[in-house]
Amino acid sequence: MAFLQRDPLELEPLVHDISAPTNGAVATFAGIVRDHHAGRGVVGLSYSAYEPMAEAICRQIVIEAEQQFDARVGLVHRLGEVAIGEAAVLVAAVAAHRGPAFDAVRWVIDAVKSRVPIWKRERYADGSEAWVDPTAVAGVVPAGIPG
Amino acid sequence: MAFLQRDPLELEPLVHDISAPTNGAVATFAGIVRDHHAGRGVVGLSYSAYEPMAEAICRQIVIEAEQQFDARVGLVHRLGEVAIGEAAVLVAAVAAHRGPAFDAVRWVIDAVKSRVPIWKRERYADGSEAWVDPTAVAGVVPAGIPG
Amino acid sequence: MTRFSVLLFARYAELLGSERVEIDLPASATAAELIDALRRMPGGALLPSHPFLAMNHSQVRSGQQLDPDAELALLPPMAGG
Amino acid sequence: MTRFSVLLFARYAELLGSERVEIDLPASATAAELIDALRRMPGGALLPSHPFLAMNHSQVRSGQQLDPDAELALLPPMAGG
Repeated sequence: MAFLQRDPLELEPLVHDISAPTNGAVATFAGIVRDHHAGRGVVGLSYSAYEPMAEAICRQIVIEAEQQFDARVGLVHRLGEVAIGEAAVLVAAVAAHRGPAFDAVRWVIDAVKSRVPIWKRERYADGSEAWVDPTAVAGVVPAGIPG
Repeated sequence: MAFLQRDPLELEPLVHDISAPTNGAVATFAGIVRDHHAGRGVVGLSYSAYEPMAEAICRQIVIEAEQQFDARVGLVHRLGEVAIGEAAVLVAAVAAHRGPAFDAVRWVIDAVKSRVPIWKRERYADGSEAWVDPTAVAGVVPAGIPG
Repeated sequence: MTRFSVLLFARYAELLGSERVEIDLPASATAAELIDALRRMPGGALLPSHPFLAMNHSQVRSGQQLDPDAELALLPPMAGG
Repeated sequence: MTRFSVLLFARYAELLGSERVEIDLPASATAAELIDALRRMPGGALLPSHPFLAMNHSQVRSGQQLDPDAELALLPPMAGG
């Protein structure tokens, strides 16, 4: 299974792939592209990745989560251009009970954000663009690169 | 909006109804009918409700969650016959960030389980049936009613 | 005596053989007195001593006086979700 | 001297004007020495002093010796999700 995808993401097949009749709980998370960031209007963005490492790290995150939470986990991240309102990342977890399902999803999205080599370039309403740096001081707008 | 529904539940319209371009996080939960309960094989079940009170309590839960978590919340519970593997309840929350979205969904499903007057009658592989009592001592099988 | 009408659901409806029972009690009857009367009805002995009684969709406490015009309902433990 | 090839991504690729650079260093070079050399390249001054260096998809620490046959990659702060 590929963890990186250039086409729009769909939740239903992700959940379907990990479902079983013994499971009573399905928790999901979708990270959606917003129309603003750090006070600036965002009109579009694109994701790029160090693809072989990103695939390997995603696989590792899923394995770790499934061992840790007794859940089955699905994960897919979008690459390339993503429109406002579309999903950038989907996580799903299926478990016997809701606690492990919620915990697994939350753990996985946190791990994706901190460990997977994916980068986001935003285009702003004023025509500029910038790479987003989540480690930058909150509220400081990243240095713009003329678009 | 109706919180109780006899037709199969669908996540996408529930999420769509509460989405907005300012929101970056969508968390969902589906409670799925399992093929076993308390060690017995379950072949089917049906939900019934004190419908006007259940609708009112669901509405109240959504209002409380939206105020408490700064999220928009969707909720729908199935009534009548539900097949193994189908969703009995769906919860969705949309928020600017993932923390409130996760917290809202988890709070809502806990509130639904403890506050909404809905009852579940399970049919077992041995032909018997029983009302499920979540307050019964764990591991004690509910008294069977000949099917 | 005043007539109180009580909705019954799920297992409680099965115990008392009906989804609605009518009981005559003093107009000042409390929730506890209504429940005592229900437990003396045929099949009522298996009701718990402190079931969830709703009046107009809100839970009433044992000592609370009932409004005969309100919608009363006796609710088994919630099992949704 | 041994030739080390380093993949660059996103903002770092823009800073150095390439998605791949080649640098000659002693065969025993450490991660810190490779990063120092990258920071002396044209455009490299804006690299942070301790960027994430991956060797065969795993992070390497400053003092760790590099394998010239491994896949080396310099990674800006992760921004997925």
